[in-house]
Amino acid sequence: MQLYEQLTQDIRFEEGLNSCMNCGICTAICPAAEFYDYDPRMIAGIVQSKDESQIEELLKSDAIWYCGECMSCKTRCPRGNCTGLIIMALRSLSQELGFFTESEKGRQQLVIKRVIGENIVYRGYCILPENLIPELHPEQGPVGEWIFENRKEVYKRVDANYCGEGTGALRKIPKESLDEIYQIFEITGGFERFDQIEHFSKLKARSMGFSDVDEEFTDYINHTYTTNNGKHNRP
Amino acid sequence: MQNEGKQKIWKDYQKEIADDHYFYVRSCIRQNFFPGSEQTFLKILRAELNKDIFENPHHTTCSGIGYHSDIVPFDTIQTIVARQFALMTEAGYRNLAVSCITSFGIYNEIIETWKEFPNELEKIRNYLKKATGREFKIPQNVSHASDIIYKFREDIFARKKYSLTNHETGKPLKIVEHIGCHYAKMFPGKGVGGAEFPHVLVGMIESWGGEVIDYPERRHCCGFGFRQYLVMSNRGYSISNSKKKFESMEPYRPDAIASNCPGCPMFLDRWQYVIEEMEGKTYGQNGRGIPVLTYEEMAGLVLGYDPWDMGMQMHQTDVEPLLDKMGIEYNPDLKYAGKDGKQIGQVKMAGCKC
Amino acid sequence: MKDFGYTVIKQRTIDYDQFDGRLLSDVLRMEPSFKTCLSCGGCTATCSANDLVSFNIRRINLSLRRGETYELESEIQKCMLCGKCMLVCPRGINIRNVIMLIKKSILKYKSVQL
Amino acid sequence: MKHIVIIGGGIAGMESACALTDAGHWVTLIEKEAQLGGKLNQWSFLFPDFTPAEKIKDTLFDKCQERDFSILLKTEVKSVQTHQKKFNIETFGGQKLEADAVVVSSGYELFDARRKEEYGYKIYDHVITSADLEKLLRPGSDLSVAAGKNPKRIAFVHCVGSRDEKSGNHYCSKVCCITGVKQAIELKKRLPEAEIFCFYMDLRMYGKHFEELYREAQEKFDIQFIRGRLSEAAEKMDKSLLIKAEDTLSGRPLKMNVDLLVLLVGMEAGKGTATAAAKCSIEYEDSGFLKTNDTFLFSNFSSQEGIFLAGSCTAPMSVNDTILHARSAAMEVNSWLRKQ
Amino acid sequence: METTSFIWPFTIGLLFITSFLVVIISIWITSLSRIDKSRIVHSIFTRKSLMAIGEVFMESLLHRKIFRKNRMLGYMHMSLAFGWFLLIIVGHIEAWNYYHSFSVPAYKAIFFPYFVPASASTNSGKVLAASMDIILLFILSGVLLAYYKRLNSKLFGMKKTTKLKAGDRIALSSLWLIFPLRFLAESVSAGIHHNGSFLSQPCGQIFASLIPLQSIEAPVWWAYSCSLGLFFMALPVSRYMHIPVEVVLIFLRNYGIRVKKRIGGFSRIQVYSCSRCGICLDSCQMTHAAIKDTQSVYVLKHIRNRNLTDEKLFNCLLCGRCQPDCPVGLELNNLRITQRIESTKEYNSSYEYLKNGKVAISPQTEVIYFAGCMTHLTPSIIKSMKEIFKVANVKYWFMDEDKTACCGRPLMQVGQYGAAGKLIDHNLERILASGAKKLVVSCPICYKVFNEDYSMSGIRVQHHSEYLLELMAENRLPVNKMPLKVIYHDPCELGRGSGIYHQPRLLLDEYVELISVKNEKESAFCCGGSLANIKIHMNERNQIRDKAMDEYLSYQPEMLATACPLCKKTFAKSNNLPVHDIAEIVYMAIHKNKIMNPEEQKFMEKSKIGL
Repeated sequence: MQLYEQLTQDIRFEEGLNSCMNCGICTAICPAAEFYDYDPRMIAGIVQSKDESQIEELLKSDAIWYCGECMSCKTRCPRGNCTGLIIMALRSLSQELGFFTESEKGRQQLVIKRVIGENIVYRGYCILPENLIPELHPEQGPVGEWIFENRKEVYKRVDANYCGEGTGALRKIPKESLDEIYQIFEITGGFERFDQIEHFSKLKARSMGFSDVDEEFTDYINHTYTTNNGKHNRP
Repeated sequence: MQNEGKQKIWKDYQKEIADDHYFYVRSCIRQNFFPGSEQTFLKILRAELNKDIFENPHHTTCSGIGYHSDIVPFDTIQTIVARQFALMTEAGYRNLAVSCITSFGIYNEIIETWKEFPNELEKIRNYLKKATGREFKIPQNVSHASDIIYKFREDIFARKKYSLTNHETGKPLKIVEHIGCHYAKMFPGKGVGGAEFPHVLVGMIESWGGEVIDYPERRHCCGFGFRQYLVMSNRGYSISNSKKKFESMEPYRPDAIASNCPGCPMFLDRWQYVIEEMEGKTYGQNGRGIPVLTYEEMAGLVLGYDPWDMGMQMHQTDVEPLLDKMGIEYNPDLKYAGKDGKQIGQVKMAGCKC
Repeated sequence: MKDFGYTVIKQRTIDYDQFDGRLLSDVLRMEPSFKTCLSCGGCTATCSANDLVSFNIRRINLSLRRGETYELESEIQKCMLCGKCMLVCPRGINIRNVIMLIKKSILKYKSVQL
Repeated sequence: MKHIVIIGGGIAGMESACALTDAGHWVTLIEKEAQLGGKLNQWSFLFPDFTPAEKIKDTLFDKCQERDFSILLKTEVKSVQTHQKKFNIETFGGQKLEADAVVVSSGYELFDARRKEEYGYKIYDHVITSADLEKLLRPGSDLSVAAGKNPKRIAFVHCVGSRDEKSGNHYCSKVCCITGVKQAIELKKRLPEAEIFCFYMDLRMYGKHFEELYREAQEKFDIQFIRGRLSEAAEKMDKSLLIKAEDTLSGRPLKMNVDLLVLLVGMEAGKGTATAAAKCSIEYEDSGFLKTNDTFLFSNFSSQEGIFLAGSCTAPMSVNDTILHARSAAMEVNSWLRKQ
Repeated sequence: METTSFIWPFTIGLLFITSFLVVIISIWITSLSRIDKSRIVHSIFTRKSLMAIGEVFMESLLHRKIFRKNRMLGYMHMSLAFGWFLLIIVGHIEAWNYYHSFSVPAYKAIFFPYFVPASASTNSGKVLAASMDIILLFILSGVLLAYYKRLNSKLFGMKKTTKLKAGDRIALSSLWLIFPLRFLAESVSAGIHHNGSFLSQPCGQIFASLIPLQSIEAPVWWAYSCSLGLFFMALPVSRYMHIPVEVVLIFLRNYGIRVKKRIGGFSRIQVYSCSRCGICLDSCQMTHAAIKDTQSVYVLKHIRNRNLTDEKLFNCLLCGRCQPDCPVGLELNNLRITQRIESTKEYNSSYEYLKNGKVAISPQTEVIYFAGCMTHLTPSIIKSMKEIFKVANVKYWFMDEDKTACCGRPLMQVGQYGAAGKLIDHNLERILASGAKKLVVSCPICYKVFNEDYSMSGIRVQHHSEYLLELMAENRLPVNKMPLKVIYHDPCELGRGSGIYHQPRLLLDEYVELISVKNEKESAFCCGGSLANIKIHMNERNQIRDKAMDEYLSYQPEMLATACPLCKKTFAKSNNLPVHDIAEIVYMAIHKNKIMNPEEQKFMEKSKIGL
């Protein structure tokens, strides 16, 4: 199947692109366009052109990973398009086809899957207090460090039910609920996506010469977590 | 600035907000950073407004952060959301009160998708049935927690202990509002006041005696950007967007920033610290940062709740300048104390305390 | 200073308020026909240099009007002055003169930091 | 002698009334306002040659004066009934008229710029519409903005309320492009020091001398055209406006401060035309403009026999096109009546 | 020896100008290149010097070239230059004859009638005095003409004259006064001393009857001396510098010295040799577009005054029409290019991108066809050439079919020789790699640069008009004469630029009925499209083209033929005559033989979009 055709299978693509008249209203307020070499108008232009080679190039590029999915573009488009939704369709396809590992930003999907993805399935939350390790989150500052180190007491102080049974913030999600989430992932293709990310990342890590691919994978993950080639915004 | 245009907009975008019997869904981000705010919300609704708000321990994340960083497929998140709806249906509730803006956006997006593509709804019903055996009804009313506070803002003010004014001069405090992008940018009709001039926080601030500052980059995203913050090497994006906002609001000398989003107040709070570390620049008065509040904290302060009970010690940027202006009595010694009044650990001030 | 692993990024946005119009006004004064550019791109389509290297002569007008002097200086070196653009321009703009004028003016202003 | 009732006393109504009188018919012209002329009364100078609107209006007015037909001012139509090939028209004032044919020339309304919330019309002090600017362009008027200073930088926004799904108007209003160019030139003449920018998507210079005027705006008046739809405007402390667009030809976002922002508002069918359509039971299109029998040969025919259409109630039109359309309406009425 | 103080203005002036000239000419000559200096050394005692003397006599004195252009103008110049020369020579002979010595100071010869009132007493003295009067009469007739020319230049066939500046005005006024004052002084002396001859004596008598001559004798000689002195003093700042410098120029030119790519002594000599006669203004087509201040004479003047602006320097088509007309034979185009090189020397691009190998590798071939950038804008020429190659069964490599660097000539025309060199190197490498023997070019602009600036020995460069003629001579092209009246427009770079006038005409003669026009070959018009002018506006180009077109139209041709894509494009836009390249005409003939019915033929012949 042609790439364009595959994109049209995605409901979000259908919603996101009616017909673009290249007015640039999306780029004008796009936070990513301001700090990255990124132009949502051109993304719409490329997919609209149905040019297969350009779409493939796009799927392999950093460009589709710059968007912050704030959806500001949706508000203003005079044709009711939403580049954010187009981006989501492109990202899904890029992961399905393994193209995401071709770009620096795309390779970061593995680390996100490992942290956020596994949190969702095994803990029922996207983010956990344990994730906010000061070395990985220096911006959380001294207060963040204090919270992290004393999390049990601090959360207790503000009436959160950290790791507790029953209701409340940060409660432990009951096992039966986690099982249901697991089933949902199983049935709806959530794990398929996870496996694709793992599979293609492994191939890439190998071709990039990382050695611990079959065991911990930490070098590649650290690499993708911290690497920035500095070429993402034009002077 | 004139009011005529805003009045028309606020009139055009009035959404329906259920007035009682809510099924509450929490936020993964907020419970990490502002667990006290969620507790404050429940307290206000139950203790001050006598509302019925139900909590179910079985609800999970909506998986929105995963979805918006594209590791969770659309079918998966729809089914997870359908499960939340099933829990609500099973508990006998029809009104959803959402703590998180990302979730709020996702609930709206999914409900709208189902309206547009009924086949999709059927597919999800099947998925959910197959995975969990559950069935669900689409909520009658989806309101963000800030919508509910907005709806009852006058009732809250009737029970006020403080107002958003400088207790010395009596002048209104200057507050800038920051609305989460997913609140109304996707569906302007789902937000109070629409996408361009949302009234949800403006209404609260003005009702509670404050003055709202409309600054040029008011509508700009805080810069969370999901994958942009989650991965360290992308965080330049996040901080740069927040910085852009600070630069733009600075000339107005705001007394506080109020937000209705889970991530934004944390970012607007923490990035002030980072910018001071990186560039030595502070945006508030007297070389301190601009205090950042959640709307629940703001409401709690007005109602006279103890700031440390609400978790305001978990802010990196000091809130004391605001508390002092409002004339709020608080015990500085208990800031980092536990329930028992004993100090918890040690906050390393690291030379910077915005 | 603490290393956070990232830095604040410079805005890519064209900030028109920072625009230094001296180079532009120099060129327009000497070659007023350049004011009438329609950005149709006919010049780029026919450009001989563009066959060999990515060179968008239409963008010269924009770079000049947006103060992208650095980009302009390196881009303009690519032109071979063959004159095809001039013949296809629907507004009869004397593009070759524009190129030479920009080359000269950039040098003139470089000493005083554009 | 046949009697024709014309609903709407703008330029289309005036022109067709004169033409039908000349053809030997008795005409009654109904206008809801206290004076004839319609939207032309709001305009100062007309594109593309800066003819004073007054001049056109006076000429049309004199033409009406010279002819013998009845004009009902401050009158609104209450109902139109068809009865045995005749039309019975009742006004809110209680007048009853019987007509052999009806011409609807109910005109258009300007887009309410408050609906483009992101531009802040009626919120930010220095955001005005092209209609507001037109009043300011009358000789001797004060153009100053904040602190009594003349604006140094002015931006025009094209397509406000046109070609915009968000405003509900998919169509192009046709005249705003040239209006923008015309007004930009007039402003530049008044404020030679000012920098003027037009933010456009396409410049649709469809008429005679329009393209030439556009070129003149570039060449003589140094007006700059930036291709990109304005995304938002925000007021700064000094009341100047921070505006954002993408410079689509450069492929980069662009921001600038302006002292005055002019919104080139488009045309909508408006309430008057909607009521006329309802009262006459004639069809209208999705855009709200009245449906014509076809695009080419029967553009003055409504969906109901005996009811004719003239001017901008059928589509956005320039003054020039409106007058021509009104004349052709008169001709169609005349030949239709002869056939009866 | 009797002496009078009035000799001093003249003597000081003479000493000043002599030493000035010695100094400045030495500076110029020293600054010549080593090769040029050796040229002088090796030529000075050869026939070349004699040739130079001959040329000085013919041109500097007799003004042959001006004569050819306009007799009246030629006479005026000759009477002044040659007359004055004779006056000096005969004056000296008179003095030598009287004093029987060759070491007479100059003033004695110049003011002879004053110092030797009775010279006419001898027979030889009488003859000489009579000669002097004849010469004076001859000069005075020229002066009168010069006066009149100022009032009405049309009489001299000139539409325009140059504008004067202060130095010129002083020199001109003094020059105009010299001969009438000489006549006056001589007549006064003759009236007193009864010397002189048939002109001065009777005039002196008449003067004497009007005023007491004794009192005015010294003053008139003073005035004469002053006018001479003033003229000499003003010479370096006036255009009359050309009188002495031109002589140097003629010698150096005969020694084979030419203007180089760099400003140097010889280009200064050329600049100073300009007499600002303004003849070049007449041939300049820029005046057709009302551009009246950028012509060669002005540019040379600005170079001398060091106030040349780019606006003037680059506002020239470099068509070369002015060059054949220049009475001094200055290298006007080269002088301008030298200045352009100087003006743009800091802006030469390096074209690094040519090295990145995006260009295809050259195939092995005998014949290369290079259409040129401009030809790509007239695809019908390319189509015709392809068809011709096919018909003539030529295997060739179409070098710039896809992606090629420009030939470099347009850069050279604006002075960017350094940059052009990069393009030349690049193209040269590709050409040489193909092993070709022949390079056929469709664009005269490319043709000129390939011919002159590409060092490719063994490869013959031909413009397609030459090449097609050659094919025809070999009977490889079908011939079919069409009954069409055609004017051939000589492209500047092909005609004046490369001397190709006959080949295209010979070729066209076989296909159409060629009619000749007044301005053709050396004096052919420029189409106005020239790439050498980077300042001119499109509407001005059109005006130039229209003027040329008007002249062509007056011959009522049915088609305009040319051999340059740029000329074709320029003329075609005027929209009132079919314009075709030679190649297209050959193509038409081929097609006519092949497929066309008479109606189609008619259509093709009459239609300007025949292809």
